[in-house]
Amino acid sequence: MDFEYTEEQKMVRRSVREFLDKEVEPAIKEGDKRAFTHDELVDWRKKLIPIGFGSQDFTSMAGHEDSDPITSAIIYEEVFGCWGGLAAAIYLAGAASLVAFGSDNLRARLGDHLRSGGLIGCGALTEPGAGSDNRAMTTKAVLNGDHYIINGTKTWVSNAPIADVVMLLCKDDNDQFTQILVDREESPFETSELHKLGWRACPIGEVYFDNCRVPKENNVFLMFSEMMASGQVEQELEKRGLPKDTLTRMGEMFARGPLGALSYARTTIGHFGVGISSRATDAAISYAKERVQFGQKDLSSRGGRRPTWRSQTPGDKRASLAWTN
Amino acid sequence: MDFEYTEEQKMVRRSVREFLDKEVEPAIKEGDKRAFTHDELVDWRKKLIPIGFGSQDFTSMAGHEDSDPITSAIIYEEVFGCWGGLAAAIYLAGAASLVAFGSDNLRARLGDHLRSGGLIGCGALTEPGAGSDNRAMTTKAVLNGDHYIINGTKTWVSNAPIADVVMLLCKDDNDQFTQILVDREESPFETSELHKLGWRACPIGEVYFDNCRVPKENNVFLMFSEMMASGQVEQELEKRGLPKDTLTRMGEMFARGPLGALSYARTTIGHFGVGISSRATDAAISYAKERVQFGQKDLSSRGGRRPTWRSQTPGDKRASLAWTN
Amino acid sequence: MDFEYTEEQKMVRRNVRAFLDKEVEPHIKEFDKQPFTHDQLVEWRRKLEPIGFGAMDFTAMAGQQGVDPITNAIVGEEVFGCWVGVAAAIGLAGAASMVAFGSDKMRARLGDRFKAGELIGCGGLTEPNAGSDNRAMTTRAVLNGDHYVINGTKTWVSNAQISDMVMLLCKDENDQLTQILIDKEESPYETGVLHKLGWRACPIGELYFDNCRVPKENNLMNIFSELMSSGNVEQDMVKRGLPPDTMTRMGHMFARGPLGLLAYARTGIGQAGVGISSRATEAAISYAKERVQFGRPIASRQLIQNMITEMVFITESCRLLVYRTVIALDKATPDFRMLSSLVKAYVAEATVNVTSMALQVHGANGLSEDLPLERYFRDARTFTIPDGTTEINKLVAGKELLGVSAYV
Amino acid sequence: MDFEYTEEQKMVRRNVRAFLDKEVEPHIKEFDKQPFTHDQLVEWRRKLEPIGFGAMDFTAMAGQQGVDPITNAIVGEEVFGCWVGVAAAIGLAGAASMVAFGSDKMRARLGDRFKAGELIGCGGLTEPNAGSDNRAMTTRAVLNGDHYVINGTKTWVSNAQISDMVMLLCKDENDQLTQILIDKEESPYETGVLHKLGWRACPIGELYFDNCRVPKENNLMNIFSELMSSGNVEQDMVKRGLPPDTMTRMGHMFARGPLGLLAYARTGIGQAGVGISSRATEAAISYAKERVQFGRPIASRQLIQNMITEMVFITESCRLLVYRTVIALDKATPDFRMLSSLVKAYVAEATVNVTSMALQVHGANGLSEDLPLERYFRDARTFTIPDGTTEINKLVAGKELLGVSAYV
Repeated sequence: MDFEYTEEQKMVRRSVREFLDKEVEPAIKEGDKRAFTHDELVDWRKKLIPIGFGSQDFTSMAGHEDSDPITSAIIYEEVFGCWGGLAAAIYLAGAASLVAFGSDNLRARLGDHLRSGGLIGCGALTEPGAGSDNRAMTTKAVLNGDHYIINGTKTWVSNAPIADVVMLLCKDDNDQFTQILVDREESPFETSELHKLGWRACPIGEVYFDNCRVPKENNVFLMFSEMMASGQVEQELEKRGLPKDTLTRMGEMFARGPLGALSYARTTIGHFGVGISSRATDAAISYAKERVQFGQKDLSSRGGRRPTWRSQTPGDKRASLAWTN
Repeated sequence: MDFEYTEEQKMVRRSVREFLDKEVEPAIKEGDKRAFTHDELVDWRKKLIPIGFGSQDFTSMAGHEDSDPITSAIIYEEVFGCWGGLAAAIYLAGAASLVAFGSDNLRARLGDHLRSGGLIGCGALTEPGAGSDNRAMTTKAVLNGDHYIINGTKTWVSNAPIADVVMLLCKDDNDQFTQILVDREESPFETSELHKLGWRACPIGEVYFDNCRVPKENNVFLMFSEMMASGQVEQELEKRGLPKDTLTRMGEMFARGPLGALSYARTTIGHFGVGISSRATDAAISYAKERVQFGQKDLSSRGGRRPTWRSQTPGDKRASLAWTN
Repeated sequence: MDFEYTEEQKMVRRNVRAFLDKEVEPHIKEFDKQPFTHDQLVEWRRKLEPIGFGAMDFTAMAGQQGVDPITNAIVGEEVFGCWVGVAAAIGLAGAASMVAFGSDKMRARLGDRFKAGELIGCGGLTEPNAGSDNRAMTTRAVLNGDHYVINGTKTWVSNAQISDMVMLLCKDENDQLTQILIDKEESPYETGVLHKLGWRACPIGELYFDNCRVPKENNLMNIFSELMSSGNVEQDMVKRGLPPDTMTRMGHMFARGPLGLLAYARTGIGQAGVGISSRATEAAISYAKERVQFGRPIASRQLIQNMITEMVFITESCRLLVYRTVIALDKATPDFRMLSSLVKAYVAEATVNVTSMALQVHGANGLSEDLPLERYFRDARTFTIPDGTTEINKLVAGKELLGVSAYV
Repeated sequence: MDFEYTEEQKMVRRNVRAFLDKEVEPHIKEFDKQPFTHDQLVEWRRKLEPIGFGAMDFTAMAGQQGVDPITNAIVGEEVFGCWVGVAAAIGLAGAASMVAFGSDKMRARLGDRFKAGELIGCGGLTEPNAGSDNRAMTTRAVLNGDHYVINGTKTWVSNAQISDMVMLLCKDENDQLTQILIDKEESPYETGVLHKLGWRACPIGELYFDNCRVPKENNLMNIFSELMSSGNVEQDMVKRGLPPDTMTRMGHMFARGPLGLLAYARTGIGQAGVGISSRATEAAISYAKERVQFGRPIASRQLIQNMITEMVFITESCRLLVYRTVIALDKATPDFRMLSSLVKAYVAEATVNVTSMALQVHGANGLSEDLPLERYFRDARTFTIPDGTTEINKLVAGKELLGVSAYV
């Protein structure tokens, strides 16, 4: 066992924190007042990709943007701790990365966007009557010739209002779970926005499928089984610009069925918690050291001086939990 | 960072647990009804030294019975989790190890006992009027020729009733803290036993010093400063059968003054907590899996059968937190 | 609404407290080491009768007759707060009062000892495999001629090993729950002793029925239905030396089946919890004011005030909810079942928390058997189990509140 | 002791609830986005007058005159439980009632608007560097001829930016705390707006006094001492349109110095907390019974019942302690200061806990602005700060309980 960060990990935290303090922090107060538009989110993502957050690699959903999971955890802690709304929106937009596994048609139309970081995805799971109980889902994709006809409503979908692509979990004709990629341009659907307590900058909303037609080849299960059955997995991956070990890594994520990826999302909430707690504790320590009540310091010398905690960025390094570890 | 036990650490836990289940567990129910006598505790210590707990090395107070601190932690978790009263008594008896630093006279009289594990020590800090506030101590050692005359009462001293040696923290003529080793045979003092909620097997009591005469050379501060000043530290240590790096390691423990050792004792309470929580959780999991209420299993088949949780040792491996880590 | 004690209630509390401080407190340390023997418990019961605790009235569990429920609650708080061991043993011995409903023969055999306060009763409910789930009981009484033949084991029975009689809950031939009175002399049974964390003075043990033969007429359910159908209940009550309105009062207690009595027992635990919390908080306040560290009483430290204000808040808010419950029970308002389980679950847990903080305020002295803090804590921790665990009581209250059961 | 509402109290609760459901509830979503303007608040105040909330009586904070304190508590629970934003803004605007004690000139200038309910008051206490520690205040009123010249900043003042007048607590030339009434028209001051987590409809802001000149006669402390020494207090009260016993009632409120009023405000927060907790718990119970997952209502799940029984326990035990405090305040019993701080500290925290659990029972819908759960939670979380943080109120209660201060 070993509880120390490597020098490199410490450096990553330092440089990520510095970047966030400079490039992100000043924008939060205004930016967190309403949900991002599509283009705003794309701009933010492009800004953060260089620090290792928000790459359009499908494995970003697994929080593995860096080969070392602790380094990934550090980056996630810092970005989520800095601005939850932004981090959640970018993280959940990563569903679009599945486009890389899509048909030639899909890749031709969306591939460039995906690679440039311009494609916003979302994952549609929850329904008004199906929360924890996903077996109660009623959204259905019925095969009709070479298209699915999809009907149903998904709710509490992050990025729904601005999404280009939906990774939809629904049922098929046989009441079995299936996963379908829906390209909004090709298969239009309506969305609406929900207003909520937190994550103000992250657009959350509902997705309405009303006889929405989606090419059969967009069935995610099919995509993968065909690729596996092709006998030419490596070539297929190369054609798509994906690393050779992609399916092995996918295997880990989906080893427990279509909801397997949730284990990653849930762990990401853990990073969020640690990141935001760390920032909040840093702030409390700074404030408590600065705030004078009932004497203890010479008050006369403080008249009119603006307390530092007002102007300081939350990431003030003088008292940082993260650094002391 | 790395959160895995090494194979060796896992093996240590397994073998310690097996030893405890076989040699210690069966004795607890009777043994925990009253406090150990001197000889009972010595016997137990000798029994546990082979598994790496209770050695008379002074560094046992630092929980460093093994060179790897995680291995030490494992052993401490297991022994404390098995029987808190026993573990506390042995652990705190380790104060006797300071005898190795004592005068020729002291070592001549107690050295053999110490090496054989037969010497029971105790650390006397708390006083009736001085708990958290150690500055309020009133026990005083006044130098009179080549002896200290000690007067005062210490309370909540673990092993007091059966101790051979006391490591006493008190004040000197100048109201400065000082530490003195008191050999009960040479410098007799009275003790009494306190009865309490837990740690039933660990004798706890009061120590009464009534003009107790202790040779000046038993002043622990003096012992060390003389050794340091002698210019022959290594020879001195060798003469006493102690490793060459002893003082360096001591330095770490006492780096923060005479109360520095408390950081070790406090961390040991952490091991205790983890060990006992782990055992308790294991028991709760076993019981919850076995106990049937409101049906769920065929009750008719259970009539008269003695539930396993009644006979099982708490360390039942079928559901052990420690193993799953 | 009115939150003041009457002058009389204040006087009762003062007198009871003074009595307990003088007559009981000095003996606790000696007697709380071992479970009472039969004769010790009889003696303690007699000792506490003057303050209105432990009267051999069957309604004792529902409070003394003719005394207002708040006054009863005050007495309960004080006695339990002083010494749970004696209060629990006496309270649960009250099962013996059922003898007054027994057959002429039973009353002839046991009536005098009962009236003299010498009869120790116990209630056999829990079984090794039937705790919260009483439908899983396997102890069975099978009618054979004019006797029941009883087989089975009851466990965690207060007073089991010193009992003269048992009020037994078991199943009959038809798998229906039934209640039977068992006179140990006439129908011998074996007992065993259990050792436990708290309630040290209160004997707790097991009852073993091995073809135990009990006269048919001791079936309590039959006794009551015969009484009700006799058409002259009030005269019958008087004949048995009971107040004429006894059955009406019983009606409240048993209104919800043979387990209806539990609402009283559960509320009683709420009273006990408040009593213990009060004592523990009082002790912590005194100690904090006296104990000086770093030159000032620890009462002047924020972390100590944090604990003590929380203890006062918990104790006083629980006290009021217990009183509301006591009155709801007395008036049999529709929410009495919900409230009594709510109080059992949450006040018992709150008491563990309060006694643990009180112990903590006392430092090492809190652990010492020379002070009562460690006893308060052990006794409080014990209360979260009997008469329905915290968990089952949450589910009883939850069912009342939500109209749907979550037991299974 | 008696824990039942009178028929009248039940009717008041029913009527108030019905009124709020019909007249207020449908508008909350629209109006809780932004702080009220002056005219909006005046309008809302008029709207709520029929149910006895927001009357421009100076004693409004201590409840309506002539109405029993429990009935007042019921109204407070209901209005705060419905919409904290409006309740807080109206309640705190009541500082304007101090105008009735003002000079002839002030009464002439403002009396009509006051009586028409158009005058919005605010209370300037907190400063950037003087929160719990009011001795650290630096806002100062220096007498210069027949005017005070005031300099300083007050912050976290409810209604600051829409106020017509201020009841200011500050220091005088001799560093003594004093209270001054400021008429904004006559003695202009600047204001700023603060944005915050909860109480969205209630304006909160800062007051900036930059050589603000206020007539000497507006010193409230002087006004009161003159009144008391005049020998004809009752006639004077009548002249001002106030009930003859006004000063006696004031006596209670101010019995412990200029901050005595805080005991009322703190108890009011207890009432608010119980009101919000009740609403949140009711919502959770309804939702749990309706929401079906895995084939059954979630009300049938143990983890849901665990939350809901805890919410009921907390709410009902807090409610009773708040009522006890309300009566203690009304009767000015010696423990009112302790109780009001105990209730402020612990009921406000309990309300955060209850509203958080109620939100959780609702799943994602609990986060939605379409349902009130997220508002209950934000508003509840806000309550642990004003009128003394949880921490300072623990220390106020602790000092009363232990006889020693742990402030410093």
